[in-house]
Amino acid sequence: MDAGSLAWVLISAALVLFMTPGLAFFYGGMDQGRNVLNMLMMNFYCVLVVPVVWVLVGYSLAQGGSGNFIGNFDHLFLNDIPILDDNGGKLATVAFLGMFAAITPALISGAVADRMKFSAWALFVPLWLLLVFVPIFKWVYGGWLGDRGSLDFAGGTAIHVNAGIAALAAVMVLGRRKGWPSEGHPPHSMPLVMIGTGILWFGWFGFNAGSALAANGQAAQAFMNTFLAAAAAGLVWIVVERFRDGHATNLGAASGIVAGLVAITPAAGFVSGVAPLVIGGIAGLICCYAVKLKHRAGYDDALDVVGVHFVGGLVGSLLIGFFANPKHFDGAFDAGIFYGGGLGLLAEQALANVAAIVWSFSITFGLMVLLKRTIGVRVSDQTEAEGLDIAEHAETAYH
Amino acid sequence: MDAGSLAWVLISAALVLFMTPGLAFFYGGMDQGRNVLNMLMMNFYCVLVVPVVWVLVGYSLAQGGSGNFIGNFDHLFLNDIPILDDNGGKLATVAFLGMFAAITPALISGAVADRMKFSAWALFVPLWLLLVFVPIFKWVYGGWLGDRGSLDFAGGTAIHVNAGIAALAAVMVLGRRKGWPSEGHPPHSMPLVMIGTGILWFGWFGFNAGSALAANGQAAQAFMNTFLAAAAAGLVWIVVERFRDGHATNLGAASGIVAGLVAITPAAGFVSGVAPLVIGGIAGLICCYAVKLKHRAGYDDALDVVGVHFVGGLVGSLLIGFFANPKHFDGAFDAGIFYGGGLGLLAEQALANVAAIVWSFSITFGLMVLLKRTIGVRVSDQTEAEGLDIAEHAETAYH
Amino acid sequence: MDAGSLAWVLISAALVLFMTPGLAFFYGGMDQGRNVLNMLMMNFYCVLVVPVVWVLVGYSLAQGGSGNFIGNFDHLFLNDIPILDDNGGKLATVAFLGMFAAITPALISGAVADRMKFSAWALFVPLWLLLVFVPIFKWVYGGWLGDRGSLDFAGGTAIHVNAGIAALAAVMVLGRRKGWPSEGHPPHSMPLVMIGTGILWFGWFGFNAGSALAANGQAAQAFMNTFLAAAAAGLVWIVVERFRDGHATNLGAASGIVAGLVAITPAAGFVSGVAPLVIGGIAGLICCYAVKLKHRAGYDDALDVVGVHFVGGLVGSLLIGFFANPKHFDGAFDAGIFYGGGLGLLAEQALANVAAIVWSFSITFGLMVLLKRTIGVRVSDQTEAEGLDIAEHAETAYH
Amino acid sequence: MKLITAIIKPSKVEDVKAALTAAGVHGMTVSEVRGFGRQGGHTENYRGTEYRLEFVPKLMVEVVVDEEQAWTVIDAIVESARTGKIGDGKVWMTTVDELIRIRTGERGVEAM
Amino acid sequence: MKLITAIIKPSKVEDVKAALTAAGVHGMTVSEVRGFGRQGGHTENYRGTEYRLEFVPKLMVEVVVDEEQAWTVIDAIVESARTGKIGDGKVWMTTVDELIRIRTGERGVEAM
Amino acid sequence: MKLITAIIKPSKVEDVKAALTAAGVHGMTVSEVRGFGRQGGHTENYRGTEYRLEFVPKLMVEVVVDEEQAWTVIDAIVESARTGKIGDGKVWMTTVDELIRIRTGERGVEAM
Ligand SMILES: Nc1ncnc2c1ncn2[C@@H]1O[C@H](COP(=O)(O)OP(=O)(O)O)[C@@H](O)[C@H]1O
Ligand SMILES: Nc1ncnc2c1ncn2[C@@H]1O[C@H](COP(=O)(O)OP(=O)(O)O)[C@@H](O)[C@H]1O
Ligand SMILES: Nc1ncnc2c1ncn2[C@@H]1O[C@H](COP(=O)(O)OP(=O)(O)O)[C@@H](O)[C@H]1O
Repeated sequence: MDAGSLAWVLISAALVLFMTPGLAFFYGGMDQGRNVLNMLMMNFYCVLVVPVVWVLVGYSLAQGGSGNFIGNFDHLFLNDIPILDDNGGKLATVAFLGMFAAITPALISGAVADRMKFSAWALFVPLWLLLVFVPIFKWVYGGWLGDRGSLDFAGGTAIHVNAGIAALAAVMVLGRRKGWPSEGHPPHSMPLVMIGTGILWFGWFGFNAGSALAANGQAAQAFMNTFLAAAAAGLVWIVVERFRDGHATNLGAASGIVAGLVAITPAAGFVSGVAPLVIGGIAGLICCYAVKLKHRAGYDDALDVVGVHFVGGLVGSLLIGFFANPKHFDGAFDAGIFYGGGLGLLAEQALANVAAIVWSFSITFGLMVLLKRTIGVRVSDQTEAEGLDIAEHAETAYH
Repeated sequence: MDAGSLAWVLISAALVLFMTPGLAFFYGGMDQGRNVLNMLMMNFYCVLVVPVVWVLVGYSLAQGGSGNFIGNFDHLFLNDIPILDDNGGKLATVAFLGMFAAITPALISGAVADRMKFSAWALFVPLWLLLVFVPIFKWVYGGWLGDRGSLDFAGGTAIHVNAGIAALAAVMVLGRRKGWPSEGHPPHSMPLVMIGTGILWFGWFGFNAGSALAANGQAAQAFMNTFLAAAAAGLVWIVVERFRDGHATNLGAASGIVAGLVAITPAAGFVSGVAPLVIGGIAGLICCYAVKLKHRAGYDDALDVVGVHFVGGLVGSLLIGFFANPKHFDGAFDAGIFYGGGLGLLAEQALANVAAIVWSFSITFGLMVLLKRTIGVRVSDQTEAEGLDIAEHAETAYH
Repeated sequence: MDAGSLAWVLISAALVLFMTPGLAFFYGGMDQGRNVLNMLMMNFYCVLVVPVVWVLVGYSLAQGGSGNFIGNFDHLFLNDIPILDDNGGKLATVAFLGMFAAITPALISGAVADRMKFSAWALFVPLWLLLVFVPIFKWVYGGWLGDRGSLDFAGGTAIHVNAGIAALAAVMVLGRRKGWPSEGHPPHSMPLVMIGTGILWFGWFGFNAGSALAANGQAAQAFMNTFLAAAAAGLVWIVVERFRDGHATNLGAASGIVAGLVAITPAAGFVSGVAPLVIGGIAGLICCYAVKLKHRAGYDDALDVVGVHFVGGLVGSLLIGFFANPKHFDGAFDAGIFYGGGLGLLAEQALANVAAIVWSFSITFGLMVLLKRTIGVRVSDQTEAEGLDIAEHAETAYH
Repeated sequence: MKLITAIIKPSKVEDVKAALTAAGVHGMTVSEVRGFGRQGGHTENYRGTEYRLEFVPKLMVEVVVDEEQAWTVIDAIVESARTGKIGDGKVWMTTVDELIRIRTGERGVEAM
Repeated sequence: MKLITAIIKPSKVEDVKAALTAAGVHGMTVSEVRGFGRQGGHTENYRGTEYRLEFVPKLMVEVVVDEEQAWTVIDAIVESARTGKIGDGKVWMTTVDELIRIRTGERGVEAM
Repeated sequence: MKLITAIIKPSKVEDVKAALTAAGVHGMTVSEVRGFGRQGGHTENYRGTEYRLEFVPKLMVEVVVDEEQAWTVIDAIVESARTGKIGDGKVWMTTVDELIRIRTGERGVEAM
């Protein structure tokens, strides 16, 4: 890896690490003041446990060897990852991917907010990482799904659809918060939400453009797409709000930005021109309605992980089937419908997402049931009423 | 563009994107708790609407072709911006400049705080971008002002003087806040102000040093200058405070840092040695008095956009006429007075700023009058008294 | 310096600048609401005064010439630092090191919280920089300690052990807070602490991996180590808490992360494989007990600078004596005990730290005594009881 | 007229408000307070230092009512705020000499 | 002595303070409260979910005054706090048995 | 029964609590208030603009006690809250008609 590309991958990895705190603030601000520290802790915990699991065994299982479904044990404990060869490129890539591994389970925390036992979460994260994240990651990047030709630039299927559907499975086992949906609680600190949003967008440039694993034209296009899709989605979301509800809101802008970022993630290195604006705009529009589904369907996805990450990721992943354009990238991937590629790519995108959804939903569901039957997954009613911060962490957010 | 330079431009662009949230927190913390979300929204709105306008038409008008006053329509919808050619350098530059386009109108929000209708702001931003930012940008970077030899490394004239004088025009049409200046409100959250300040300084390294559009010696010097001028200005500001008012304050440090960053912006790639300390120090001193002008002159520039950005930008831009030193940079630009260049460069700097001031002030004034006569620019007295957050955005910052 | 390496050093320098605000929020959140602005100001003051002192004289004394104990005056006012030569590499390095110089005294602020006169701090910082930081820096990087073969990749001895022991000396002169240890105050804003933690970790990638001063394999390994050690230390800390105190806390996670980052700092470019996990884990374990020492020993180190930075830095520095592995880096440094190097390196590490501790402790102690006898170092009892924000800075954090 | 002051658990405020509305009360004033009593507080642990927080978050509800209504209102509060656990709070009653509505200047029961 | 308690709109606090000072009151205590009444609150909208916030931010002003002063003070509050819109608030008066200044131990009117 | 209301300096709350506990009081309610009085507030300076903040942070302590205890309690507060400097605060006493413990419905002194 040339020095310029290594610099780009390293700073991108740092940016992705920064996203997990960003996510913590985005979620934590939306939460109530008596549960915010539990939310922050669920997120920070991911960047503590995942790196350890990742270098011990996760990376090896997720990327080792040439299996179709799962990796091997060649790289346990970072074995055989050279330091100086390739100018450190291999090692930087392992770190970069480790940041992705850390944020993926963190995404789920928004759904289970306000009621999940921290001890259950502490077990859930590493188990989920190995049982769900790692195999799907292998299928998409170096396994059967990727080999068939489906595309996922920076983790639409492998990360957002995956975590989003897992969130649904988790809350189905966990059950609703007391009083939901009749009582509700507005965000306790919108400035904290916006701090999180700013960090997320900033970090997402590393997430998407860093996924080119080089400082080149594809990285620049992925960067531009990350810029445009977030803007378009945020803009559409607040316009809908303005005309539907009467006011453009900060939370709407923040939600739209995140929805646009999620949607462009799988497509970032495959589309160009006005495609990011269209993809972002569509994601903003659909997600802004999708977050209301939970009220109709009756699942208590507290902070809309399903409505934003699952739906946004799916929208973006399927739209690749329309907008992918290999000519612009000198790329060895299939073209989408709008560039003369026929339905093939769209079908592959659909298949990849279905496979990820089925695996993620069922394993997550099973894992949650197992935890429920053994150590229990829910805090007591009293803890839920009085707040998780004191009961679970012996801390209070503001004194 | 070589890979190292591309990496530098990409991360610089991400840093500049991060500055707009930073600015939102810097301003929002200074605002009252019942108006902070309106302030955040005015800023975040800029990063939603500007990118879309920028790639659809703004960039093309600002940089397309070789006209003296305005660009052309060659690059509508990013047309003809190659992805792979020049290793993505062109595309990265368009994104980088788009970040500048987004933060420039955001700067104005600090002046119109606490009383401007959000609907009016929503129209103001894209119109101002096309009518004011785009032509001045063209004059300075590739038009008549730049061609005559005036210098503006990262946007002193094109961004800070421009936005600063536009802020003055805007508040002259908008009028004063009720009770101003007799009643006043201290910042509702100084920690939020300091979070914003930290992000702004961090991001400004991308703003200034990224403007070299390469990873080279000029970038390194611009980086060093960004470091030193901010420090010197902040130091001077708090020393003045200490001796004038009795206490060195956080807001003083923050204001000085920003004033120094503004002042070094136009000069960052043209000066070296102790020049950044002198430029920063002078800017800190002058701005620290300039923020009091509004009380004497009677214009209600709520958060001192004129005193910091207009004055600071002008000071820095004129000081180029003294400190520019082409020898140190092997540069094809004129030398300043202290390096044997005579008065020529200073005169060009003055002319460029006068041109920008006249255009920006008059067009902004006209635009605001137009908005006032049509949809109205001010919220109702009741909304102003009770806070814009609830009335304009149906949100409350803290629950 | 090639463009890729320059890009890496520049962004690393920006990251390290960002760490000082991060540290301010980390400390400020832990403080009480009536002293938080004093804490922020102590930190921001460091990034105002240090850069100026650094380029005027500090850098030259710290790095100029080939003396064993102190530099020379060759580079006063950045004299003889070329801009274009070496593609700006030299200049970027001076800026990068200036960021380290700024954060080092800032670390001490956490110990003297809640009672030190700001005027005394204002004098302490530049004096301490020149009398303590600069000579120790020279000994370690280009002086007798470095020449003897002791290793300090990014400043374990030169920065953390140094600032940590200086903090102890400072509070011994300053005395305890009224009521300490019987009364105590929980953190006024844990979300602010976590914002600081996120920024610190993010910035520390620049601190450690940037210290390779190139985009190469060593930088990649230092990056990976920064990732792993922080995670391991945070994990160990919360596991200890969970079983010792009953709850895993946010402050525990944050403290562990910082302890791990401190410990890996000296070792980051010399160790690999599972070493960072072990070093981080040990540091987390030891520091999590070391923060309790102050209660037994009776020194009032308000926010645990000694327990985290001194102890963590020392642990990391000594562990180099076990884990250093020159083969992996093609490096010209000694091997640690586990890689067949014998006791030599460990002895050098011990010597280097003893030297730094003796110098830093005694000069800091003397400096504080001098300040105490002249302008006084403590605020009045009334100011201490009512909070430093209003009395020292005429500001209130939240309105 | 009487002023009824109730110290309740924060999670009970919606129930109390509903009960008061049902009891015919159309206005009340609520503030955040910290209570000290039998309930005893909790311990927080920061870096291994324990802080005993003896004050518990409570809400204070204040309602001015007509003398006749007073006991109905007290009963409504007591019933709706009760969880049966220590720390449920107290209600007390004091005598109000006069009540005025600022908007209209109306006095006494009219002003409610 | 009487304790005058007023619930007012937050934006009126400066006016009320000025009126009280003019009426010869030299001390008062203010706290942030949330009011429920006719004024009715407002609706907030987060991601399309509406929250009805029935409590409105208010300030509570408490002043202990001499019996003779009481009505002057009440009138001063009522006039200065009035906007004529719903939600202007209430004032009530209760009887104070004794007032002590902590610093000196002075009692009654002396302590004001 | 009597309600004792004390406005004290925030830094004195631990002392007051200790004194009250020593005086046999087992419960109290504390809230954050802002006081206006002789003490006069302070000036803050933001970018050279001075803001005169006339309100000073204070804590309000409310305790309902038995009539016999009242003066012991008042004395305990006055002594423990005194620093001798302006702004130490006030204590006042009003009459409570009835006190009820929500958990049990106990009344009067029983309910304390
Ligand atoms: N004597 C008192 N005066 C004023 N407030 C009191 C008094 N005793 C208790 N309180 C308030 O009532 C709350 C509940 O009291 P506590 O003794 O904890 O439980 P319970 O109400 O079940 O007896 C306390 O937190 C405090 O706010
Ligand atoms: N019965 C009451 N007891 C205590 N406070 C009341 C009562 N009724 C109203 N309030 C307070 O007075 C405020 C204003 O009352 P509201 O009914 O909204 O308007 P208005 O004062 O114009 O009648 C409320 O927000 C509440 O704080
Ligand atoms: N008449 C009053 N009614 C209610 N509260 C008062 C009154 N006078 C003073 N206070 C409260 O007592 C506090 C202390 O009063 P102040 O006049 O500053 O000093 P001192 O208590 O030493 O006389 C004030 O900040 C205010 O909260």
